[in-house]
Amino acid sequence: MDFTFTEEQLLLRDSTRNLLTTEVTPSRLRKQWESHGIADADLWNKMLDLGIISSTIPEELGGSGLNSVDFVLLAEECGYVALAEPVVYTALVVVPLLCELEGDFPRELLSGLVKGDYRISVACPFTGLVEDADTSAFVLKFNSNKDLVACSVTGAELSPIRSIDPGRRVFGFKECEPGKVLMENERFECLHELLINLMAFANAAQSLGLSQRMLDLAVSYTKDRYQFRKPIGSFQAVKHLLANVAIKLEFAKPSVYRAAHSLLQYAPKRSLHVSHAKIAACEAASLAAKNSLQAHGAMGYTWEYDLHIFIKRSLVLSSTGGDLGFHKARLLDSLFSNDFQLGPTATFS
Amino acid sequence: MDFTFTEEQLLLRDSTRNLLTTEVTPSRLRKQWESHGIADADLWNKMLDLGIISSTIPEELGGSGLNSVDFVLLAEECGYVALAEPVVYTALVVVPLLCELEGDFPRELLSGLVKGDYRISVACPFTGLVEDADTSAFVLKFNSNKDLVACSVTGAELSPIRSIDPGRRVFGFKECEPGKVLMENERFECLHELLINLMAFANAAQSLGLSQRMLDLAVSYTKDRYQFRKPIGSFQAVKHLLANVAIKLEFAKPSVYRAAHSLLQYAPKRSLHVSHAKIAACEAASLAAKNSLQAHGAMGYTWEYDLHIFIKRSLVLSSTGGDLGFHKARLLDSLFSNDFQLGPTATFS
Amino acid sequence: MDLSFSKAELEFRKEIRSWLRENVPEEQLESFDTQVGFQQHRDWEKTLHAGNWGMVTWPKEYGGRGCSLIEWLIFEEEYYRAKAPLRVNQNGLFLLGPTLMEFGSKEQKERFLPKMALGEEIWAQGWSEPNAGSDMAAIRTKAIRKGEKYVVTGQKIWSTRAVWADWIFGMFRTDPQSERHHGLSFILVPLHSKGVTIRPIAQLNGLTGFAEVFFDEVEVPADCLLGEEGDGWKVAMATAGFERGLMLRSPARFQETARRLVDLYKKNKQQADNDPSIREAVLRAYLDAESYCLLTYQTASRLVNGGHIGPESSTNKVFWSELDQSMHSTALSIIGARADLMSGITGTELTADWLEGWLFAQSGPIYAGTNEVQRNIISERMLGMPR
Amino acid sequence: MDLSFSKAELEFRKEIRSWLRENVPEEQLESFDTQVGFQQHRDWEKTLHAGNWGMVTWPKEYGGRGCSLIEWLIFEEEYYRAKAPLRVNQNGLFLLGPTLMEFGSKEQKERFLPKMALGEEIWAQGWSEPNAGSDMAAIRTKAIRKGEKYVVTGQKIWSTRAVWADWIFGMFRTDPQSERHHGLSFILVPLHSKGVTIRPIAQLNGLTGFAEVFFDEVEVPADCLLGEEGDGWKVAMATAGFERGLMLRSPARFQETARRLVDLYKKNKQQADNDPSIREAVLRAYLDAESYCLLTYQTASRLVNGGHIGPESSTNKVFWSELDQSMHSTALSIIGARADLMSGITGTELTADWLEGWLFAQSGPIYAGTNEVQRNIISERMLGMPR
Repeated sequence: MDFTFTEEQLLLRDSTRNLLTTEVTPSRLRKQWESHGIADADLWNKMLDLGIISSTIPEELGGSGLNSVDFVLLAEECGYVALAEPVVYTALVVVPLLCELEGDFPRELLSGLVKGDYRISVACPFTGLVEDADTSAFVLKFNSNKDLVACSVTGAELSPIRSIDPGRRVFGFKECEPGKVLMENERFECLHELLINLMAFANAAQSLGLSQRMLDLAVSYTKDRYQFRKPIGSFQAVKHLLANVAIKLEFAKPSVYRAAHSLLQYAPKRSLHVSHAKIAACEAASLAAKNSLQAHGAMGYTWEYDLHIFIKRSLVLSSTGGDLGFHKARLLDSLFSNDFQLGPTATFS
Repeated sequence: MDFTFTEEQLLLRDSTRNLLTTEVTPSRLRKQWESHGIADADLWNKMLDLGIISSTIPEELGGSGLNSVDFVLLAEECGYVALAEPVVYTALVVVPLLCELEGDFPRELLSGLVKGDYRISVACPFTGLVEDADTSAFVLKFNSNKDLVACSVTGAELSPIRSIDPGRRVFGFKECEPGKVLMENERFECLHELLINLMAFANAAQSLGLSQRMLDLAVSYTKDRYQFRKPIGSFQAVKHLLANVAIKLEFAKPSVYRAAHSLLQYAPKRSLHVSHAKIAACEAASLAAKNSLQAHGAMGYTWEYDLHIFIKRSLVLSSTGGDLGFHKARLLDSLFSNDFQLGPTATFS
Repeated sequence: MDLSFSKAELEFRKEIRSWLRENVPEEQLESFDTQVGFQQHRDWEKTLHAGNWGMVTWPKEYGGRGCSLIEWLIFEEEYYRAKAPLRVNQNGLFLLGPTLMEFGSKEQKERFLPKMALGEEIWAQGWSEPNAGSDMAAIRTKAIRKGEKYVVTGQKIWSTRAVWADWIFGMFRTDPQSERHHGLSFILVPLHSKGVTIRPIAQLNGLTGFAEVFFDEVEVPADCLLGEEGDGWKVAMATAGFERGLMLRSPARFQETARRLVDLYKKNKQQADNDPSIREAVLRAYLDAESYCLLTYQTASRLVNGGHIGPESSTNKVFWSELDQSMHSTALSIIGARADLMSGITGTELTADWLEGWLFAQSGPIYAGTNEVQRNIISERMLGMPR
Repeated sequence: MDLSFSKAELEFRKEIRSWLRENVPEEQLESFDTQVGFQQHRDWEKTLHAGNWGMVTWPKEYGGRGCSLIEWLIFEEEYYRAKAPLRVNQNGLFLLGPTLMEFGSKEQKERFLPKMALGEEIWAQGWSEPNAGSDMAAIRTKAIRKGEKYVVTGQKIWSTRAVWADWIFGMFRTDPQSERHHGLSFILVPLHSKGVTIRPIAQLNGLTGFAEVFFDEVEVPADCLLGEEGDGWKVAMATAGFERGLMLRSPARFQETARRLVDLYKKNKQQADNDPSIREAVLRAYLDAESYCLLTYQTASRLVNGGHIGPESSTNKVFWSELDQSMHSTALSIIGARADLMSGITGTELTADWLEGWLFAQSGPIYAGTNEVQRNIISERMLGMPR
């Protein structure tokens, strides 16, 4: 039993943090917003050159072979900067899904990703919407026959959907031809569950970083903002608003790390662990959003101050990858089933 | 539309408050506890002499003819002092129930009450338990045939039940003979609903007073208790604990007063209004208990300090008269039915 | 206690209901935080005034109907029921209006109130300054008396409606030596004066609902002083009381939201019941909106019977703002997977109004005195706890 | 990261499980806040010690097994799973023990630790004084050095276990001129000394779980000073950290409560589902107890790898105490109409344990530093907010 990250994993986290906080600044995000829906290709290419995009692709295909435990800390950092480019979904959803499949075409797709030939997106199993469809060559989705297929974006009908988060680039997607079957429907249940788990996990990890960012902004603002001749951060009411966020976040983290481990190990309870992680991390982010905004007062409510970038992103991460109702229902089904083990010795069994 | 009490009603409230706070002190309650289950007959007789017991009995039968709106403020005051004698149940449950019935026997029972010949209790429609059965001559209950009957206590089997509140004197009750039928079962639905409404309303009204008492204790304690060289009541965290109680209590009150009015008027939505009142008032008391205790710190956790008298009573009032689940379910049934009117113009319609 | 409406009250309800049925525009107006929408809303105020519904509780001589507070609540219920437009002049009608009634001279009332009721002059508020938000006594913007004028220099911020309004009211430091609550005066300033610069501030929804207002030696006629010079704090506290209090946040607004929430839940029941917190939250929304209505009627009755509004206006502020937040959060939970979407997906309901409402609800616990400040007021003034 | 147990860890689990199966008394002991129960629990400590399970993480020379923190967590899981008795000597084992290990001299360790592990000397804590509860620096009880003794005069309060314990530890003012955090020393006092008067204090459940302890010129040998004279604050802070931290509040305790709660819900599902808040609350109890377990294993792993415990012990304190309150409130909601009953009604389950637990849970946010103080610590030391 060892619930810590390795020195190496932490070092990689630190270097990624340095890179991201330098490159992915709020002003860069705002520029992308103003581009009216055009993706930040420079940023993507930079991440590609640095090997972050391909980091979870197996080494034999040219990637770095990071697993979900290695990558979870990087996903957290991507959340911290509210990275809009689909780096986390590529590394934590598209790649592991393709790695699950046999045959040449999936390997081909992975190689193309490594080389930067194209990007690949997935269709949300709940809404059918596709993130960043316009910059992708292929969209992975389940067709009406429940086969997993790779549809070409060329010729497909893309209808842009507007999110409250201007950084979210999402589309209705209607393919013009059937798409190439990656896996027949006999593995549908399993792959469908996997896809949801991967999306939910990716969102949970990013939500941790987002929460930390909103907390950091509020702590820093309330140190410098004076009212009644004192920094407002010295008032107990403000302190306790933020202490509550810190508590919620502290206790959300290990549930996300456990989910990373369970996904890696194909643990029997992995879906439950992912649902736990999604709920805990998204609720932490939601409290961070609410309380940080309250601690900021009117300043937090302005467009020019950066807090809302993170608030809006947290709403996106909560609603996608299975909403809280989906994940609660999944947990409740197990929790109240007759053979479910719980209590003092059941956590790691 | 006039949502205020009359001058007269307020004066009666004030004089009752003076009486109760003088007579029903915590040390008197503690003495009763130490009597190991013997009721405080002196107190009952005093209330009888003052006409409080018979206050809701019609004037033609020798009472004062107060209605539920007149009496609600008095019930609040009884809650404020955690009066253990069954004054409120007599005035707000037994009497209105008997007044609802035709025939000579109910009138006879009411006359006996006025004269102080005996006391009458009711069996709880949820648990079958009877408050203060040992001091009563009759117990009103629904028999297995759903008739409302008055059972003589003489010869009945009473099994004392222990509550966390040592002031609650409650018994399992098994009559030795069938009891006199007061009303045949064709009016069961209606009387059963009435009985529950009366009990719930009585508890709601007392819970308001209890909440105020717990709040008052905490305010007063935190003014005088110094920590870090300041009265602890000057710390925002403590202030806000109690401000939250004040808010909850302020908003619970009018729901209880409306319930009083709706019961008096046989308003079509009276059961819903009672449920609303029960939930709001008991939740206010529950928050008052929790936050007052927290504001007191260890002192509040001692037996010798009086706060726990009120905390325990609030638990009794919440669990009896229909628990929160019962009242929520009743509201939900209506709220989600197709013809339920709600929105800006529906409150008083 | 009589919780039924009198014949006259029922008549009044009938009258406003039928007027609204005929006059409320069928299409929703643009947001009044846009230039076009602002003008549309100003026109709507004129329409209201034409029907003599501009401000029903005001005395007849100032463009009102002399209605009681109970009638005001009825008016508001019908107004929300009819989905009539928001009041672009709420700063004037609900805040400055009552303050003028209490502190204004006869000339001031005649000068300002009718044009306010008519929608001809729309008011911005100037409560905050960069370093005086929750702490209003830290105000620094000066208004120095020079003959028959005040010369105003400084800066206000978070001024709602200031982008397109005609006038602004607020506290200014008329005694430059003074500190904190002293030496402040309540002054009305025309926004079209020379020396006024307005910098719109975009809110979370991207619209410029408030502004920063800079005053560079702006000359204001001395008769724009409301109350006595140096009495600004007293006047402002009365205004702030109105803001938190009865008039501005009609229960009808929250009851309408609760009704829509119940509706949303019923339409999406199957999906919503996945999350076991939702059913409870919907019930609570209904009960709390109802409680808010009940307490408001109780307070209105008390005032009609000669009572005064006290620190309980702070309990109102906390209650409605948290209720509003929680109802909108619940709605987003029901909407679930589409909660962040502003445009609809084919075959699903458009839910952008809940999302917009959610954003707006986040401002509730902040404006008009943060809820932290309100809780201080409740504990100190209502409960008598030490400062 | 490896979240499976090693072979050695699994062996250890098997060993303690089988020992407990054979040794845990079948009948529940009386509360250790009664005289009879206290003795029963003291005997149980001796039984544990006889099996060499007195304090598994302590070094072998002091009566322990030298187990790792992970093994400690396994021990606790099995202990709660087996419904073994509460530890009457927790003040000694979990608070003073680690402090002695860190600050005690060799002689002190040898003198005190083995008797503690053996249950021969049961410890009370003496943290609070009438005017020094949350504000420990306000301590006034004096311990004046006179030759080879300290003379102790003053009063402690809320001393858990003090009614029947053998020793008490706490901070005393050794420099009578000093103020606040300075001039305090950490001293161990035998409760059977001349001049000690113990006034038991009854708690909400009527039992005397704590006491007021009066010291009237009590003479204490100078070698009962722990750490240096004047270093009391430093020593106490370390102890308080243990208290809030890892050792004292095993996740197993809350996971066992969560398990019982799920069970209670399943047995009473139909009635419980009347209240739509319950299902959500039960799910949350499970998730939060699980999260508490995960964070504890994470912290234990970090400590095993050489890390230190920091202000996150305050996050633990707030989390477990609020979780405990909320689980017990949920249980009472499920029990509903019988929630206040201590004795059973024929044909229904006896639920007094939930009620007792609910009362006890109310003390969680108060003792070991109120949750208000913990939130101050979190915001100041973990987040770096200004004092």
